[in-house]
Amino acid sequence: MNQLQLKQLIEAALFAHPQPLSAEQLHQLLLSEGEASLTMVKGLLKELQTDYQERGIELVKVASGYRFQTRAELGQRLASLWQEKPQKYSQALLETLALIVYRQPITRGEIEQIRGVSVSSNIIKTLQERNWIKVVGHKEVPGRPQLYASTKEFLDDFNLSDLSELPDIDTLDEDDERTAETAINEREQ
Amino acid sequence: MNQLQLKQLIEAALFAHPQPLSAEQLHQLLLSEGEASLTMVKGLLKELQTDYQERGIELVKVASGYRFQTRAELGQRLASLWQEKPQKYSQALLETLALIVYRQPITRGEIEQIRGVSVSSNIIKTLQERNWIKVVGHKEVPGRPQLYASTKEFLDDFNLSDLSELPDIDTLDEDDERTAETAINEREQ
Amino acid sequence: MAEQQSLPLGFVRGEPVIEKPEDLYIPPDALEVILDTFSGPMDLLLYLIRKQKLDIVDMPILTITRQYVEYVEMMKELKLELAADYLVMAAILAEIKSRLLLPKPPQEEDEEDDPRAELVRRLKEYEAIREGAEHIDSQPQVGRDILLSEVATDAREHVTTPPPEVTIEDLTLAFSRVLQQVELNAHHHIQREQLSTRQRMSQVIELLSEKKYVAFSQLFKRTEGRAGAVVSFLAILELVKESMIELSQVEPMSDIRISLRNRQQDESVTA
Repeated sequence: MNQLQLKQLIEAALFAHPQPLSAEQLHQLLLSEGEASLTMVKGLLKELQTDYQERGIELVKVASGYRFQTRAELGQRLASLWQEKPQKYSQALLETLALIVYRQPITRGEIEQIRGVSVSSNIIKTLQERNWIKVVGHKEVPGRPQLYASTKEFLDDFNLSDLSELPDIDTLDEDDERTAETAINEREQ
Repeated sequence: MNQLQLKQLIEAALFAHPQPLSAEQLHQLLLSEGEASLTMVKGLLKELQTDYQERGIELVKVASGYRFQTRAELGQRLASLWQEKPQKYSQALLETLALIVYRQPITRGEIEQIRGVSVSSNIIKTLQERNWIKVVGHKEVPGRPQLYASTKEFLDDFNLSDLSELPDIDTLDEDDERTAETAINEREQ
Repeated sequence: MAEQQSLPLGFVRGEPVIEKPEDLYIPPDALEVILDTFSGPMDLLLYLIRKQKLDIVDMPILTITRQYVEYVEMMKELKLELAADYLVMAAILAEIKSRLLLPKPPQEEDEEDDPRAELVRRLKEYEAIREGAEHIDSQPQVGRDILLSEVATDAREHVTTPPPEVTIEDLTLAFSRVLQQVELNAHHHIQREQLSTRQRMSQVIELLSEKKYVAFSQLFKRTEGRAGAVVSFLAILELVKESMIELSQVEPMSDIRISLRNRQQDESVTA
């Protein structure tokens, strides 16, 4: 094997091996006796590092040996290869959000009373983390519960300039009631 | 991102991603809208193939996309990195695989008829575990036996981008027979 | 064992062959290898034909049948676990042989009628498949001849799961579901109010959380026009109705002050 072939062999080994390989390992595992000196292997590794200076991957030396890795500055862009699809929110969260939006300012107790079930702290936390709801004050009743309202970010995220742009479904007129009834009947069956 | 950075990004993606990536996938997953055309991505892939012509690894196109792999002629030398020898497949397995590949879609009964011997369940299991074959349907004859076909993974694992890249065995005319004889003579030596 | 080993392993042009076929490696203690060497009866048959450097079409059925049966007999003698498939082929060969030996009317001497035709067709197809198997085996194979690159990357650390998306439709749907439930438990009543009124109520409450009180007039902005004034007024009325705020007037005709309910009382108590 000539110099070029040896370099190709070392290069291929570093790419194929899942763990880093040291110069000693490469020398011992890959080359037959007397084929090349350890110094020569080290020289070829230096050459390879230079070869990859302008490429999307680089040959770096870590504690256990040499390995190829993607350039650090590309990590952010490469992440899109593994990007996951967003998940979905639960019905409970959507209903809580809807009540805060449509019936603000509203206390947790009031939400629970209307929905007939308790509101989990996780839902409130999630909505606050997304900056969609905020506490605007306290209701002056025993316990002084917090009053929740929607935020500007909520309007921004839903591409609204004003809450009044939301479809008005306050009024359950005759038609709606019939629909609601049908829906309930269906649900009960 | 300029041309060089785009090339580095595509290069890094192909190295980092465990499965092959098609030009379309690279274009869609990696680039933001309008950053580069699909034609440009294909052009950069061609450039990369040229860049790696003299290296220990090469950029090849297989059925499911582009991937970097070690040069085939280095395989033997690289084997010394691993303790275990790669599995050698039996003649029976290879014949069964050949029947499924060349005569697909085919039933187990048809395979047995041509080979003159019953197909062991182990062989089918091994081929399915390797994802080289799959059931594509049922033959509408009594018993509705399963019809086997080869998969994309088969093409990938045998370094093929398309079934047509495999040498033909269909027409056994004079010339072919001579080739077949040569092959058998070689086998006997 | 000695007796069994003297069995002819095969016949070439009628002559028994005592030695094992030279091109087959058969360790003395492991004649099973014969079975392993051939992938089946078709393989053995093809081997016997090729051994005589003959073409499949010219297959001398009598010779081949005899040789084939010898092999099978030997395997049986050695008590090797013989696949039934080998016996099936022996039967096929015997049948062809007997049909060939039967005299038949001269007109029917037709290639189509050659009793060997079906077997020849099968052998040809089998030979083609053997060739295909060789083609596949000689392809560079991942794991055997080629290895895939495994390059380390920090990209996964940058992966962020985007938060779920909610559309206006999701929201209105959720709200109408709540309304339906409310209708079901008829004791709740959701009043009809404009959404902008509810929004203004939030704003007033928020303002009052920061300041002790605000002047009534401060809640009306000229830029909002008449509609804005109506919204503010409705919000104040609603807040009063829900006992969330209190209105007070220090002197007649002076500006009305708005403050959160109770807080003022608390303060007056402590004062």
